[in-house]
Amino acid sequence: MVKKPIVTADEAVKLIKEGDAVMVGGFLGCGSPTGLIAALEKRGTGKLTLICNDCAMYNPKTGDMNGVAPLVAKKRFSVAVVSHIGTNPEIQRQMNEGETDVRLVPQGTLAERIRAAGAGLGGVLTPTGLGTEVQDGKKVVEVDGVKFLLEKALKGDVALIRAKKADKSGNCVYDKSGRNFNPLMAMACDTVIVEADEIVEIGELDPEVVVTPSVFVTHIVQGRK
Amino acid sequence: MVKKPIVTADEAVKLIKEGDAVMVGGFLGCGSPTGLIAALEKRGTGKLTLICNDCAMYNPKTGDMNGVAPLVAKKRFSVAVVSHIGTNPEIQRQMNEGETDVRLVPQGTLAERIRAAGAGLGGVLTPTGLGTEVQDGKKVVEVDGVKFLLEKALKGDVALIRAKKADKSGNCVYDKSGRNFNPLMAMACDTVIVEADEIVEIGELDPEVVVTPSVFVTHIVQGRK
Amino acid sequence: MEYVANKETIAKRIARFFKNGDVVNLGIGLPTLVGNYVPEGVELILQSENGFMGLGPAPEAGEEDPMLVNAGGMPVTIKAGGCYFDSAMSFAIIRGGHIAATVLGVLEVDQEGNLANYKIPGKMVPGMGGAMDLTVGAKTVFAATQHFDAKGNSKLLRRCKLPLTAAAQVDYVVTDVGLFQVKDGAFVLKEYFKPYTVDYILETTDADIVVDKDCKEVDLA
Amino acid sequence: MEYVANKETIAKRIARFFKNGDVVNLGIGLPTLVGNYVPEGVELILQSENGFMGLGPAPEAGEEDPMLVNAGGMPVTIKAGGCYFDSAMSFAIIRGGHIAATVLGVLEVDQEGNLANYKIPGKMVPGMGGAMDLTVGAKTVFAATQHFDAKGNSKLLRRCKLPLTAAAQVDYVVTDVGLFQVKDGAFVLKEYFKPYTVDYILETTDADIVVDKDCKEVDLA
Repeated sequence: MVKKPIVTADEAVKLIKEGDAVMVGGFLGCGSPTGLIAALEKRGTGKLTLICNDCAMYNPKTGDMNGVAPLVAKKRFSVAVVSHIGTNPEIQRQMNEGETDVRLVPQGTLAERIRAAGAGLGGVLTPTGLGTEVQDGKKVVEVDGVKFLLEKALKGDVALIRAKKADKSGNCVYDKSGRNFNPLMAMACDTVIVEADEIVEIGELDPEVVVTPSVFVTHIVQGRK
Repeated sequence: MVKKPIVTADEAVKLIKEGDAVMVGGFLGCGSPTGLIAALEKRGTGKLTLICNDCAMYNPKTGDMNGVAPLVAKKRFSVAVVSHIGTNPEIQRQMNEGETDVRLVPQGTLAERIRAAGAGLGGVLTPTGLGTEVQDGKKVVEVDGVKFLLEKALKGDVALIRAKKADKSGNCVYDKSGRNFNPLMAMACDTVIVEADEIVEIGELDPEVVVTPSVFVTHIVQGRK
Repeated sequence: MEYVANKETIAKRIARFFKNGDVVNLGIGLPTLVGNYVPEGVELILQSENGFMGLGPAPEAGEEDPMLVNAGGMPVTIKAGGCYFDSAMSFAIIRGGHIAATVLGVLEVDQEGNLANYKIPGKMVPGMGGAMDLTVGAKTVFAATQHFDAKGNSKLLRRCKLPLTAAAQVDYVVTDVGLFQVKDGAFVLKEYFKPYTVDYILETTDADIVVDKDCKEVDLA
Repeated sequence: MEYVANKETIAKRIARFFKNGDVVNLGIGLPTLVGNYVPEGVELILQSENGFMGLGPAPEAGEEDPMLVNAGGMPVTIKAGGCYFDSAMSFAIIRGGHIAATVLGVLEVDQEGNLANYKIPGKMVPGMGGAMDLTVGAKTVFAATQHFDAKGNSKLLRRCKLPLTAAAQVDYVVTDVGLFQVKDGAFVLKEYFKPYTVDYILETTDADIVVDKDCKEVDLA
């Protein structure tokens, strides 16, 4: 099995260009690739579109933050496509003051839209959001008399993925509830950078338990200890 | 975790009524629940709709057959929704002589249509089959100027699943290329009967490696040794 | 009669709906309390939309695992027989009708079964998270809410004014004064909780309420 | 000049297209042969649409595992670094453009890039299996075919008559006489294989052929 390049986090984030759509795994910070996020923050790339479940946690009193919150704080995103922002008052402020274009997407729809892009499908026909603001401007498609919203496939340029283990060909397994959007995002971007807690030799992962097949992964980074 | 009923194959197939749509896992017989198939053959339930990747293997010279082929031979299916029938001359004969209504579906479309039903989606927007006979009578939906076929979600009444191991709550893992359609079909039917090579106690399966979560499974059958 | 807000009443009543083995998703906040009042002999299987089944109680202090959290980001545990999955599978389970029930918090709920709980425009916009999928997908949708807001206004309305989380999806509204089934454009009062009365509920709730013929008093103290 | 059908020529030429690490799906039959001729230093990663990556060679006699077969149902092996998945993931990989190339057999192929390989109405209907998804999804689609059928008719046509597997998806047609790129409604002859000549190909093929300006003879013996 052919190996994928193992690079540093600093090298990896050079693959992200200003204006790129960046998918970041994690759910309220759990399962986010913190080393890549720190490297991206340091590099300073801006005008990004964030595609993520949420904007992670930020406590303005203590300054504590996790997940993508440091990038939100530095206003690196001009657009955020997320399902939830309730735990990050800073993105709410940016939204209310018109600094960041926040596009709220129902969580299951977000997951399927990303998967659809990875699977070569044009979109998703979902009942979710019918009769709500989510429907605004979208096509309604009837199938056997039942209405569904057409939600378009959502592709990204670069995915930042956090795995528990990656083998050197790029096969990945995840850690508990840290799995969440990571395997879906790994399918839906041209460049897929996996930050693995542990990098193992090819053949060390049981082929029955691999969650993300190596074919999706382009680069591997050793996670922070 | 609550246990699911463990029943015999003969008891299990009583859940299948004449005229039901039955999904059967397996790919050319590999990963098909042979005990359930034998019990269903014995019971004699007819006018079924088969939803399966293929009609399995049948060699008219030797009489050798596998997978769903015994049910095909006894003409238990009035409709077969499958992607491939090239390895079963009997179903080809039935089709050519108008005895069985064979509906060919591209394999990836079949997989997604089943998954869509299980996931509560109305259908699939796929480029597969555009400009071919598969398109006939179907809606074409344009998304950002690109055309996709609308393929409807495909639900079944009963799924016959073959697992390597099932725990008593119904969590399943599969065996190598025997996985194929099994996990998808387990999502898409009201009654889901798992024939497991091995039934283990709750807690014995690593929660990271479960492929089919217990929520989908309604009955468990001990597979043939 | 004086109204005293009581979350426990709400949680206790909802908990009585469930039978052994039901797979349920409980929203963050008040709905989570429901798990505390499940009757003897009934095991609920909790689905956590961030990616697992078999949600267990919070761990002992010092035993927290940052990789095992609920949909509110709080440390939890997983029971034997639980399993992990990705967000697409999580919402396939939810949207696909494989969840017996969901219990969700309320900003507004109306007699058509509309629910608003994710957005107060210009003021507070946490986002819908998984709530829109849960309302559409769960077999039974419970709206769990105090009967009155902090200003004393009825949370049960004729028509929601806030942006909807879901249209016509709520099956039951359970408050701290009574149990209402949403049916044919009205709240059908099925139970009133001691010490409240039918008259009290009819007087204080600005919505169409039909008193069920079998409506009865229930003591949840 | 006498035509002698030669599957090895086809397989050899296609094999030279690939670079190290390419993920490829090879159809059953002739396309499978391609794996035998991959150049030194090039490792192909074979995807098997029935649900795994890292398809390895057939096992030794007696070592067959009935649970590990290829898409033709024949016993195979899996290489270190391979992995199993379900059919939805398998076709997400295929349809989603994650496969560098597919090699498929041919009943008919035409100068518009149309391919027919799954059905001769009333006669032979094996079904499309995964072929429709493969043609639509793979980055490069190779149609692998003997140049003539058993009756001596050219398999390369102006317009397919049989039901199509895919419309306008074929990138290259590789036969045992030459290599053709499908472009702008014609077969562009890129290479002719010893001992055949350009004239021979132009005379015997009933389709529009454009001889590439860099067209050259290649010896694949």
